[in-house]
Amino acid sequence: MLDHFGYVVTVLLMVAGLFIVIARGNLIKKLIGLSIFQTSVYLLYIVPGKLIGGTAPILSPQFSVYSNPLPHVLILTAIVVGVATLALGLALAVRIREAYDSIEEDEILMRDQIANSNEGMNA
Amino acid sequence: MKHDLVLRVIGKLLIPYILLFALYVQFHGDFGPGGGFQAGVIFAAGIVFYALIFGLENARQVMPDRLVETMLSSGVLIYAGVGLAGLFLGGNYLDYFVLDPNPVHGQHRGIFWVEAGVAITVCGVMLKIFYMFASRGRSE
Amino acid sequence: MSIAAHLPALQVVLPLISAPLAVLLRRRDLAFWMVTAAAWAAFATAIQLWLQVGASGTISYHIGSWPPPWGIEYRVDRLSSFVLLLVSGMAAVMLPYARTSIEREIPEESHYLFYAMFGLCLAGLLGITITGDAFNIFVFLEISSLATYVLIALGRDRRALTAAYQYLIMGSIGATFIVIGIGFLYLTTGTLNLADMAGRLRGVESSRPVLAALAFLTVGISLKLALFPLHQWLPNAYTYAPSPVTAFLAATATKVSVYVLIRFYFSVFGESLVYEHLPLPQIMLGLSLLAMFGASFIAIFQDNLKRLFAYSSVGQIGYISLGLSFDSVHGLTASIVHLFNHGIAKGAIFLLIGGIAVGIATPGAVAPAPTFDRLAGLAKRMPLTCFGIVLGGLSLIGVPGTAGFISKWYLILAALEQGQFWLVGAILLSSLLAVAYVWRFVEVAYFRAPPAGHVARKEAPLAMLIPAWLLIAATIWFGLDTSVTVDTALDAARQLMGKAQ
Amino acid sequence: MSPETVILVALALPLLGAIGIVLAGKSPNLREGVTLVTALGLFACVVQLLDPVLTGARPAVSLLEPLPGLPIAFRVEPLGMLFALIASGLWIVNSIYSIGYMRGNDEKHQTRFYVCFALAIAAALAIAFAANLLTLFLFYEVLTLITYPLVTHAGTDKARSGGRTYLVILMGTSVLFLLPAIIYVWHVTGTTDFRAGGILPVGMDKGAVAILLALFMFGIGKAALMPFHRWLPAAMVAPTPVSALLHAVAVVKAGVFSVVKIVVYVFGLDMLAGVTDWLIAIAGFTIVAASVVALHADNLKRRLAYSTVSQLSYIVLAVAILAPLSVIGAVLHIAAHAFGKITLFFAAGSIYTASHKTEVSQLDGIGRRMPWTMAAFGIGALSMIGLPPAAGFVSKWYLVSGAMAQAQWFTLAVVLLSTLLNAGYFLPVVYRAFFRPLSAEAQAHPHGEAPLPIMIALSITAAGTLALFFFPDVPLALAQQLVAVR
Amino acid sequence: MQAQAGAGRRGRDDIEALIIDILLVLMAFTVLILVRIRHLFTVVVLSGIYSFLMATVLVALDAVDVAMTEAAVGAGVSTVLLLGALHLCKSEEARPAHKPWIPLAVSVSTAALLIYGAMGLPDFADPDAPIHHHVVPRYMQNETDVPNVVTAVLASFRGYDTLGETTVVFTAGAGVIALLRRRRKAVEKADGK
Repeated sequence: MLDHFGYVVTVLLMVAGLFIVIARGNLIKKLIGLSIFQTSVYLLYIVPGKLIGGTAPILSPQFSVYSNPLPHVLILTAIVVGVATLALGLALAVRIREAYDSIEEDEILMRDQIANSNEGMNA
Repeated sequence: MKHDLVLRVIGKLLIPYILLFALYVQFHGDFGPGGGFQAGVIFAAGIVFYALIFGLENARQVMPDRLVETMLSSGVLIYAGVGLAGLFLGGNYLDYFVLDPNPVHGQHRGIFWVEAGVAITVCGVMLKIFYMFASRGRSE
Repeated sequence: MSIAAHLPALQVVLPLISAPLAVLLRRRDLAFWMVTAAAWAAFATAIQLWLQVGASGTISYHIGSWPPPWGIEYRVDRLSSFVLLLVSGMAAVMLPYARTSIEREIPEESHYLFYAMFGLCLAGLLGITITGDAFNIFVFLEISSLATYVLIALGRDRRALTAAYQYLIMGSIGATFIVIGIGFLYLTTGTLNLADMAGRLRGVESSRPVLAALAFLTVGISLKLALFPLHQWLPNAYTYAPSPVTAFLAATATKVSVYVLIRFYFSVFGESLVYEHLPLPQIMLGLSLLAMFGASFIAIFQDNLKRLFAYSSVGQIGYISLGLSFDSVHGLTASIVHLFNHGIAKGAIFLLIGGIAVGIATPGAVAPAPTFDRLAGLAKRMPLTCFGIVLGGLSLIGVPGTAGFISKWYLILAALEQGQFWLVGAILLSSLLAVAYVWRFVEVAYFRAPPAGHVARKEAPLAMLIPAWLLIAATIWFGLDTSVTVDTALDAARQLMGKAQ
Repeated sequence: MSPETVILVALALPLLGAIGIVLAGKSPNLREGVTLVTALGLFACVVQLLDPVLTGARPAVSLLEPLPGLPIAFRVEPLGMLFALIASGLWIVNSIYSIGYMRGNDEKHQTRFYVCFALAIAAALAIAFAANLLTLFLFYEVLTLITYPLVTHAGTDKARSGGRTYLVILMGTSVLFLLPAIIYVWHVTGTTDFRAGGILPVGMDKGAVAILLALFMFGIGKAALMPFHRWLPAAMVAPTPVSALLHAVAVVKAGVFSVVKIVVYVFGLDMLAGVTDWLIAIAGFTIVAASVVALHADNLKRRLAYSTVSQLSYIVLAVAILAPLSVIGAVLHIAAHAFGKITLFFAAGSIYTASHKTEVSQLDGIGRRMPWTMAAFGIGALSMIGLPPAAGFVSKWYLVSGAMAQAQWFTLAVVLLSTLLNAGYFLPVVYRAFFRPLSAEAQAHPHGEAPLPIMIALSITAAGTLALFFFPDVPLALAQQLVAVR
Repeated sequence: MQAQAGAGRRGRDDIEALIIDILLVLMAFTVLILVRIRHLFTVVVLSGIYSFLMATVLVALDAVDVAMTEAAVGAGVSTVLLLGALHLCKSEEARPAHKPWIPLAVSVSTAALLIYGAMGLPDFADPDAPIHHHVVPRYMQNETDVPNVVTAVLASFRGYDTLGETTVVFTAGAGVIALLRRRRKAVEKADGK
């Protein structure tokens, strides 16, 4: 079968996530893109660890083939990092929304420019 | 949602089981899927569920902010402390073999405490974050 | 238990524990003393480790007593001990400064969190430096990054929030790239231990996943170290973060990223892979030159002093990456020495700028941005601060007698070795750009009349001046006595390139 | 004290003096007292070194070694000895003069002025005693930076822009040309020490030698070789004592001193045979072109500045001829020009202090009101033109002898032409001062001579200019030692 | 008899692979829709669905621990957090102001690089891949007497990573407190204006 099909879809997911992060101006949508980007990396690690016919790496006399546990451990950590980043990002987005009354990057930039030019005039 | 009787009844029935399940996940982690992190999240989810049904203030009485903030840091301290215990008992950092005269028991003991630390911090953090967001409110 | 054998673990664990303790105690003063004591202990540990490594070679420490590659290994060699020295030393000097400085910048009820975050950032940076495990690098990178985002967002200007958010996005993309790179390496070698990985890579050199890993790691780490076109997060982050944060980041964060890059290039991929199979050195040379000229040029036209020196940092990073592009012992030495020297000088400058922010503020009000029109004639009121900035600036220029000269010397040496005379010219020409931006400050501060109706200003508090001047003194010291810096860097470079004597 | 200790004391003394000046900043009398005492002490130190050097000793000290094989070290040899003597000796006179000038003109920031002055002298001495290129370069840069506040002393826009030119040219040339040259020397030879006979390997490629020489000559921007001379007139925005000591003695002499030192101790005269023609041409061009500009300059200080540009190139030219006699001439000219030009600047400052006149065209008849000043000016002018009984004659004599020995007809032509031009722009000043009637406007503003300290200083240097003609023994002995050690 | 068992087994294996592929395709669709949609509430719901699909795939890939965590975190915590944040912000994304050519170029070149690298990786479920042979066998020897190898590696062999991970969580928690703590005065609003 398609030996690398898993990889191709993984790549598609990753790139879609990355695209949302860079291309979208909405702070929350960016974060969702970021988390999709991060999540899809899980597949990159886990898919190769799978052995067809194997089972989850919980040792038991009934089974002899287990999927690789190491990627699982790593990805557990990565998931935690992902959610930690998301939480902080959202907290920042909320604060930005309060300070600028917007979560659109373009509007925020515009408001900063106005503030900058005012600063220049006062000086 | 506060006044939805059905939800309240179901919640009352369900929440203890959620918390129990969290404990199961915590202590069964050696033998099946699960462990401190999942347990912490599930436990926090139980409280969040409670907060959604019975209101944030009620939840805050069950799990007061002080307690939550203490959990936040004590989990990490327990974990790091297990590591230091390894040092004091003559091993390397995070060495569980020296925690018990029988090295394999030492591993069990180490893993138990470490998982406990993870669960406490994770539960504390999840709850704290939820509280922070929930109590922020829309400020216009 | 003998402490000496466990120093590598304590190096990271002490600051790491100090942070939750600070949060647990919730008292501002206790938190301060907790984190500061941890930082000082970390500095003492780093000195001890540096001496040990210098005397008896690389130290390997097995965490959990699991031997590598099964467990996580801490590995201290000449290079990592040097970077540990820089990072912990900076924290040790800057924390006392921060105590006075943040009183004016951060609401009091958040102080304990500030210290906790500072401790975490420190622990993260130290962890990245000391570990010998690829995935562990990522974990500690995230600890330091998350702490950094929060620290930046604590700045008083609302633009600090957007700066932190932007850094969070770019930093996370970078970190994810790094994870992808590590993933490729792991999938081809089956191990996560850096040394083991290097050994197993010798068999599969230049296979496609390895090259992809190299590319992803390079891009990811370059995002973190603000290599020229990927530097966009840096100027705003440095400008709007609280002053001690700016100083600490400028002195350590990008430097540790450089360290990671060097570590991967020389200790994992090996120079033959990095430098022979890909046009990487050429690309890096081009980007470095762009940074040296482009960013320094932009710096000249900045009106905010903090932003000016932020762009200068981007330019100076160009020198560091330029050294890497040479693939020679002297080039690498230049990079290592410059990351140290520039860290000290830039840290000192940002500390002093923090002092200016205090000095030009009306008492009780929020400090205004240190823009040039507010700095006119400042030297009269704040002579020590201004003179310190000038001395630090001389080091950025690379005037002999300052630390900056030493690194440029080795950079030029490396260019000469390869017969690239035009590059010598380029390096020197770019330092003239540094003259230009440093001199803008000199002219304004020393030779322009103070604005009419200006508020009464006086010198920054001693608690802020002393740490800053310690670093300025170090900048001069390391320009005159290089037995610590150059010897270590040369040794480290030889060790990395397998040309140990 | 052993000569080694004396070196360290001589280097440290101005620094201590600077600290003392800062501490005494509140009380002007005490502050100037500190300056004078420091200057006298320094000169005493330097004089102590003269005897050992004349008897062949070369005391040396090494401070630090920032880069392996590249220490910061000092070593006193004849050329440096002479430069140190001139710089420290004239500092005393200049300090006296400064007191009169700075007070007479109510200048601001006087403490800063005296501090920078002391530090500048320290840097000049360090340059004089430098034992290798790195040390020389280090203090060369220090000298640039420390004199910058002096140049921009007035703080006006004009002063700032002059200061910018000053800094850009001096820093630019030194970083872009001098530093690469030093690095290249180190790259080739593995050392930057000054050694008699040169350090470059025998048989080095002539092209490389020529390029290296060019880098050095243009890199030493303080020698004001065209086209990098613009900083010198720009620096004239500084108060006159600064122009006098720094831009007639310390800074520009640090430049030509470095030129001579590098030619003699890095290249060696033999090494350069056949590669200096272009340098002779450029130096010759600079001499003539600068003189022509000076001829048209109405501002007195500007005229003096271009005269300096021209005179500095005499020294470069003399060295470029590579004849031992002309090198002696170059060394003597360092001394002669120092005394002559400082006298001229003193006179210009004296005129400004007394009458606030800055242009040559305003000077009609002023010699009757300020006879001493203008007499001193006349002596300085004689020295510049190279007429007896002034010091400039001696140095030019050696220069011309050297050129004759090498059959350098071009040089002779240049010297002749420039002598005429020098006469052309100096004598009219003297003529106006003594033989033209006072203008109506000047008559309306009566004034006498400048304050006493100015007059004392002026007289000392004018007398020195004459004395060097009659008793050139010490500089001559040093110069001969320099050439003899080949 | 044996051949039959083998055939049956292979059939089961193929089905296993097929399920995984179908789930992956579903995920791809979800994400593609997600890119287009601008109503943020829908986007959040879709990202929750995405996480559930991910968790299912992970179960199929035998990563039960990871699946459980992803279900709890990705579909649970993240969604709650996003909804909470959305509650505090606007829920409609603005129309992009300019064509996203540069992001597209960056994404495409990243994709190319990823594909380039991934094509050189060992085949899917290749038992000879280095990751199955170098470090893992020792983990399987059950030195810690903990049957769930993931737990054993997580908490013991690589326990230090997990300490780091816990610290990351702690950092996020403390960071959110620092960011969202109510200030006594609203300072930052006054500043920029």
